[in-house]
Amino acid sequence: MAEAKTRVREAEPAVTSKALDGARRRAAAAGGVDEATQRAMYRAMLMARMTDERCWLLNRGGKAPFVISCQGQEGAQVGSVFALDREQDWFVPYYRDLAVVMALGMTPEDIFKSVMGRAGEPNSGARQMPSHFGSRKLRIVSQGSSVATQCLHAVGTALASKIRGEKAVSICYVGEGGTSQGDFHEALNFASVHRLPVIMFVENNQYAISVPQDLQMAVQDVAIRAAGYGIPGFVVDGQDVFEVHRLTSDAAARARAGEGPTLIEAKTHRLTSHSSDDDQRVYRPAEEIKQEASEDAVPRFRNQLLKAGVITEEDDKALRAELLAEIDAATEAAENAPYPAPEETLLHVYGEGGPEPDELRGDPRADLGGEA
Amino acid sequence: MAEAKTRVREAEPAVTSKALDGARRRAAAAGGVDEATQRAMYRAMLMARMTDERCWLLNRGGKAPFVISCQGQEGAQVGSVFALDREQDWFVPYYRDLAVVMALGMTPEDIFKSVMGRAGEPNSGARQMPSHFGSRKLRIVSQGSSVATQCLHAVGTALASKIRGEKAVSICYVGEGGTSQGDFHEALNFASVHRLPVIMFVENNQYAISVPQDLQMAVQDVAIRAAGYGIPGFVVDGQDVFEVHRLTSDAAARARAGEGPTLIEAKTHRLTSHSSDDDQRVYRPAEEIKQEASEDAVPRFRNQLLKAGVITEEDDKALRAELLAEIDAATEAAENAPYPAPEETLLHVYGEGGPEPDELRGDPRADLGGEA
Amino acid sequence: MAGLGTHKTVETSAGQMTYIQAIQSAMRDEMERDESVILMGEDVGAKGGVFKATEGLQVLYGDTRVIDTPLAESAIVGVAIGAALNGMRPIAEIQFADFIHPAFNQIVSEAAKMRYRTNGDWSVPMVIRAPFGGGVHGALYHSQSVEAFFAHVPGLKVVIPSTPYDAKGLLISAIRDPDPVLFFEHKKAYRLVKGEVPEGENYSVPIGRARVARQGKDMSVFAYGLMVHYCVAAAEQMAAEDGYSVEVIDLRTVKPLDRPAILESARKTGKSLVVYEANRTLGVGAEVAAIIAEECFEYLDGPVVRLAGPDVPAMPFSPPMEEFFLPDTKRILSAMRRLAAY
Amino acid sequence: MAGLGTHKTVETSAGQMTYIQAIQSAMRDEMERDESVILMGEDVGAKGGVFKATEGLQVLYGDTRVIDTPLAESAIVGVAIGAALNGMRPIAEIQFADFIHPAFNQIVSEAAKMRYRTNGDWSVPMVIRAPFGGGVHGALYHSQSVEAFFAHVPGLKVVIPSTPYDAKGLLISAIRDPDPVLFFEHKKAYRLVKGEVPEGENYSVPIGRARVARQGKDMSVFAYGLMVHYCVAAAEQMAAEDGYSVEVIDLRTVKPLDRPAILESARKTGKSLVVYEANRTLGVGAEVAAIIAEECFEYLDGPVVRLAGPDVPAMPFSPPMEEFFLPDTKRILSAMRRLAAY
Ligand SMILES: Cc1ncc(C[n+]2csc(CCOP(=O)(O)OP(=O)(O)O)c2C)c(N)n1
Ligand SMILES: Cc1ncc(C[n+]2csc(CCOP(=O)(O)OP(=O)(O)O)c2C)c(N)n1
Ligand SMILES: [Mg+2]
Ligand SMILES: [Mg+2]
Repeated sequence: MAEAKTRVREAEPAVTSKALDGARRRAAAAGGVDEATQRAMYRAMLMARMTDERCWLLNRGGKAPFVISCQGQEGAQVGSVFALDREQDWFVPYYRDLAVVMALGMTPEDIFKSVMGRAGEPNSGARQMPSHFGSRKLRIVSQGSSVATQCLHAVGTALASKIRGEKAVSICYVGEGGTSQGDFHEALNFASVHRLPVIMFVENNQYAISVPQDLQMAVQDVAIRAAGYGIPGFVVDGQDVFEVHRLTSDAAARARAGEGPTLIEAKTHRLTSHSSDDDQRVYRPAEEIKQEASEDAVPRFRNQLLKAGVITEEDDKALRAELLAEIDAATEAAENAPYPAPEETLLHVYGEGGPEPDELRGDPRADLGGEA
Repeated sequence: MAEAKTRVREAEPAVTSKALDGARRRAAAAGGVDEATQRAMYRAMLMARMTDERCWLLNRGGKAPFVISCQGQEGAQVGSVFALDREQDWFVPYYRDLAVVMALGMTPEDIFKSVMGRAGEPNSGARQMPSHFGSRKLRIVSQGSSVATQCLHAVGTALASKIRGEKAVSICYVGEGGTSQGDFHEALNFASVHRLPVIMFVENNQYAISVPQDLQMAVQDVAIRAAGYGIPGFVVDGQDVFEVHRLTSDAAARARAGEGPTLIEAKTHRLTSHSSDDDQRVYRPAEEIKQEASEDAVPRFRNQLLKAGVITEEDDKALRAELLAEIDAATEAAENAPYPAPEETLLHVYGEGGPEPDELRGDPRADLGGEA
Repeated sequence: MAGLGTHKTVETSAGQMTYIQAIQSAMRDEMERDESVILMGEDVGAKGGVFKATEGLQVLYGDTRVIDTPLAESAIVGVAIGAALNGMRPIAEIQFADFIHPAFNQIVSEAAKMRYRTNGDWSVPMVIRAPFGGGVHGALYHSQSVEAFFAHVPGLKVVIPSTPYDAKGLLISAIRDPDPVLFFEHKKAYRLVKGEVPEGENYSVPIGRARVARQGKDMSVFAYGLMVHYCVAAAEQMAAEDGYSVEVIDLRTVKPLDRPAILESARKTGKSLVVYEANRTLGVGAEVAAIIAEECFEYLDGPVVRLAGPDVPAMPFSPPMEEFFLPDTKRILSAMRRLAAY
Repeated sequence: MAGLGTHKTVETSAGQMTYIQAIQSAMRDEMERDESVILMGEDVGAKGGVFKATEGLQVLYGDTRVIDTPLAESAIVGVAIGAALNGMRPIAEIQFADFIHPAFNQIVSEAAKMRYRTNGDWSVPMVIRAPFGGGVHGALYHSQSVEAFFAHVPGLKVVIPSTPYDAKGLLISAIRDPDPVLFFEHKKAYRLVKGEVPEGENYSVPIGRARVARQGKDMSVFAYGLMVHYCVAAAEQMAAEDGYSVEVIDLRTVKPLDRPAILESARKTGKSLVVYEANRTLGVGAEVAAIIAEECFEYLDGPVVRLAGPDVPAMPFSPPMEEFFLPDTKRILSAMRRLAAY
């Protein structure tokens, strides 16, 4: 009775985008990304990269206790954001997604205030660690630190959109380490049962802090799991901005057409240590680190645009100078910004109708006389 | 660049075993199940069924507040247990698995004591609801009520076996509803990364209480998820005892050979309401209920053995009489068994070195004078 | 769990409802009033919930607003959080409070902290309903009282009504609240407890306010959920047999506690007993006792006494052990008498 | 989180260890002694843990006994439970206590209840280690104190050492304990706190016993973890400047609490202050205060006072807010003085 059951086999090993550089300009054109948008994408990538680099300087200078980086993943981040509609879509990034939030409108000053814990930092009022993004205005759903919880929030935002008959799409970003969490599975399952307009975008940089992919999962491509939910899954070279853009656009179109979720896995590189508290040389081969640095998406995209004539060397130089000036000014503004007042600690625990801030103090309440 | 990425597609829709009754005897023979074992399997199925039926009588008679049933799933349960080695393997059943635990040695008296909350009940000392099985002696890992937690325990037992270089296999049973829990995903992922000797055996009866499969998952076969973990997955007709046996034997052989986990999905029927607290007529079409009853694994297996000459009508009658006598005697013994003493409530919270039972009381501790 | 799932319709006189009818009525009223209210959980649709609390709602509001979810509590809560962020007011049903633990991270790390971690930019208006408590042969995993875990968590509100009137009024407030509210319903009260509920009238009961369930002057007893009824019964007996006047405070909200009400009663009577069926150690009663010990010292005429469930994992199945676990009127009365005699 | 991850080796004099060295030393000794001891968690292998607590252990004992797990806390605990059922003694590391919540169900529903629900047939000898506490710019999710959740759960033990000596001795006891033990390590103490640890000597410190960290007679202060050091410092200052004698009790185990030790000290001094950095409401200090209120009434010369973290979700990142949250020597001293003057 061998014919009486089906062995579910691993799908073909996924092939990542490989150097077809000559074709890429055409693909871009086919993707319908106009030149102005291409320049905007490059600007966003570069701004994120330069802002990120400044954060490390601040860290080394003792001004920022903690930095976690987007470096190496800007291509995947910007390629996907630009495929979506910032007027109506929902963005659910994780800590790695500096280029996502900057593409959506976060500024260097916002970021520097955040790494230095200054008042006016838009994500959390300087309560969260840096890179825990969130902004209602920018349609960025707030993240805590607990890995992969956001997958369910993204699905929930999509459920609400669907209930109200809106055309909005929700995109959720998560690392490949995050896919091991139960919430990742529960999110894909819920979304697929209800055919919700959500894109699960995995940034697979092959490491979760020090844990390499082969200790994280027994498959080459996490995108293969899409089949287990009856949804389409794709693997894409995360350094290939236009290909990421095209796949994300397609996924968004399907979602808006009521065809449900898509799982996209972008193969990316983590060019820095996990964070400023980590030293990846302890657990990664030097050769691999070097190799990945040579495939950096930012210069690659730059060269692509140069080759295609979308920008010139002068444009690039001018852009860098402009960004540097902005970053310098932002650094200074952030350094001069005050800290929040200590008593702000007691605010925003509850909304209206909740206890008064003063009732939340941890101090003795007994009427002891004397000074508190 | 369409060729540059792979769309991970749903595997072929899984084909369940279909009526190839003529071939079945040969398959049985091929599976190498000898006649004595076939009779033992039938006995276990019938004992579970008759014991289960008695539990419902006790429930209707007001003697058992809660019953949850194996009826309809005995074939899958017994077929799988007999493929394993009860001297060394690890069994991690859930509440539906009366036939699993009876095949392993639980007796009708054990079960009746359990449904009536009597002392000496082996699973929990009458602390748990009925059907929350567990017995160190029988190598049955204890279950609580929280659905799917056991998946991780099964993986843990397999990890320990592997660390010590033992050849034991762990089998975990879970309903298709349970596969929606994060723990199911985390268990398969952990087991596959470490190639652990574990069989995940899903009893898909198409309902989780009232929730039908299409609101539980967007795929036809949960076994398709195996591919997402790089492990083999199979769908089998749960009414086909020998086919279940064969697939489970193969999975166990792979596990013992160091080839890691297998996911088996047995399509089964839930012939009763979810439990004695449920009425499935509220949410299931009458036609479906009737249809499934007509495919009941117990008479089907009986007929199969009759046809093959493994048992005769007289054997069957004698077996039923014998079991009925045992069940009657067990019912009486259980009804006459005492309840545990109230103060036993305080025992077995901690092992050696923990607080004394008396320290765990909820009563006032102030020295108030007077009688407590 | 005799009668946990298959229930007859309960007869009530005009203006009267059972506790569970009050809960269902609150949900219906709010779903009728506000389209953004949705309901999600296991078996809440066609089956109407394992206790029938949501019976009929899917017929009224469709399966886009009354959603049978997959069997995954973290998803139920996590998806509800996302929906709340996007304008909905979800009611997430957890089938039994005992099964809220898989969602613990979503509740504690996410829902509770969302407003705070965004400096007020985002908020999560949602209700998590779950039946809790024992006395129905539900054994270890269908009897638990889990409120203390959540009462420790800033950002959450935890409501536990004891009467149909409060059940409806508080659930309405919970649904309209701007923050996540855990709403625990005592499953033994569902059909046991009946009471007046104004019909057709739109009323609500404020979260965070205790209620004097019985006025008294010689001793204060603090309780919530089913225990309130046992405490009132014991207090009546004390009054009748001992001529001793016990005040029973129904806390109603255990997070945030109604500190002024606790202080007022404890100071007035000078003797305090706290009764709860959760595990004694670090149950909500520990906080009540600690508040009294810290803020009523000069008024106390005796120790602050607790009567609670024992520190064993949960209520066993076998009737003698279940009874041993659960505080009842007799044991409450005995504790009252001993404290009175102090 | 300056210095959370990349640390220099700390210089200690002979016989001295840092708190984290003591923890590492306990694991090494026990893994050496007992083959069934295994270690599992995120980044515990090649990286040696984000704090370096497990540094070198994978080199010594191989990757079958020191396992880098997938990023899934429920799996870490659930698999460890299964391994414990099958004869191992797993040490499961949760990278930060803040991330223990995804494993809440496995800890509370499974590990804690296994012995009880099987009438003693099965048991789960395992340790769950996790760094907790604030003061390192870890912000909302790398600073939490989560012990109260688990101290409410029968079947669990919860240990929180404050000194290197106790850290080693208690961790050894935890690994040998027949029941699940949560072992919380104060992350600010890791390199800040140094002390004598007998070298090469096999010793252990019993679980469930408090320690008199400083003898005194006029007031009792109860604390655990880093707060013990602040309390002792404040007590020294009280002695020096006010001539007032404060006893500091290091609880060491918060579940089960050492009730006799608490009662003895509280009765002796008549004045009790409980200090903890967790959220005030229903923190472990609530139970300590409730015990004293119930069982020491006749000995009390003043209210039982608590000084704790505020009831806000967690410690913010920005330095002024982090400071505002965390009790320190100055605020402890002020509370002591006010209670002394009462
Ligand atoms: C629930 C939880 N567990 C552990 C951590 C600690 N932690 C922070 S980031 C990280 C690795 C994440 O890896 P991945 O998801 O691959 O994202 P990447 O950092 O590589 O982009 C870990 C373990 C956490 N933040 N949350
Ligand atoms: C975590 C958890 N959530 C909810 C429940 C309530 N419950 C008990 S059985 C069940 C359905 C299980 O369905 P399935 O896994 O398909 O097993 P079946 O009963 O169909 O064999 C539910 C929802 C539970 N026991 N545990
Ligand atoms: Mg990664
Ligand atoms: Mg099922």
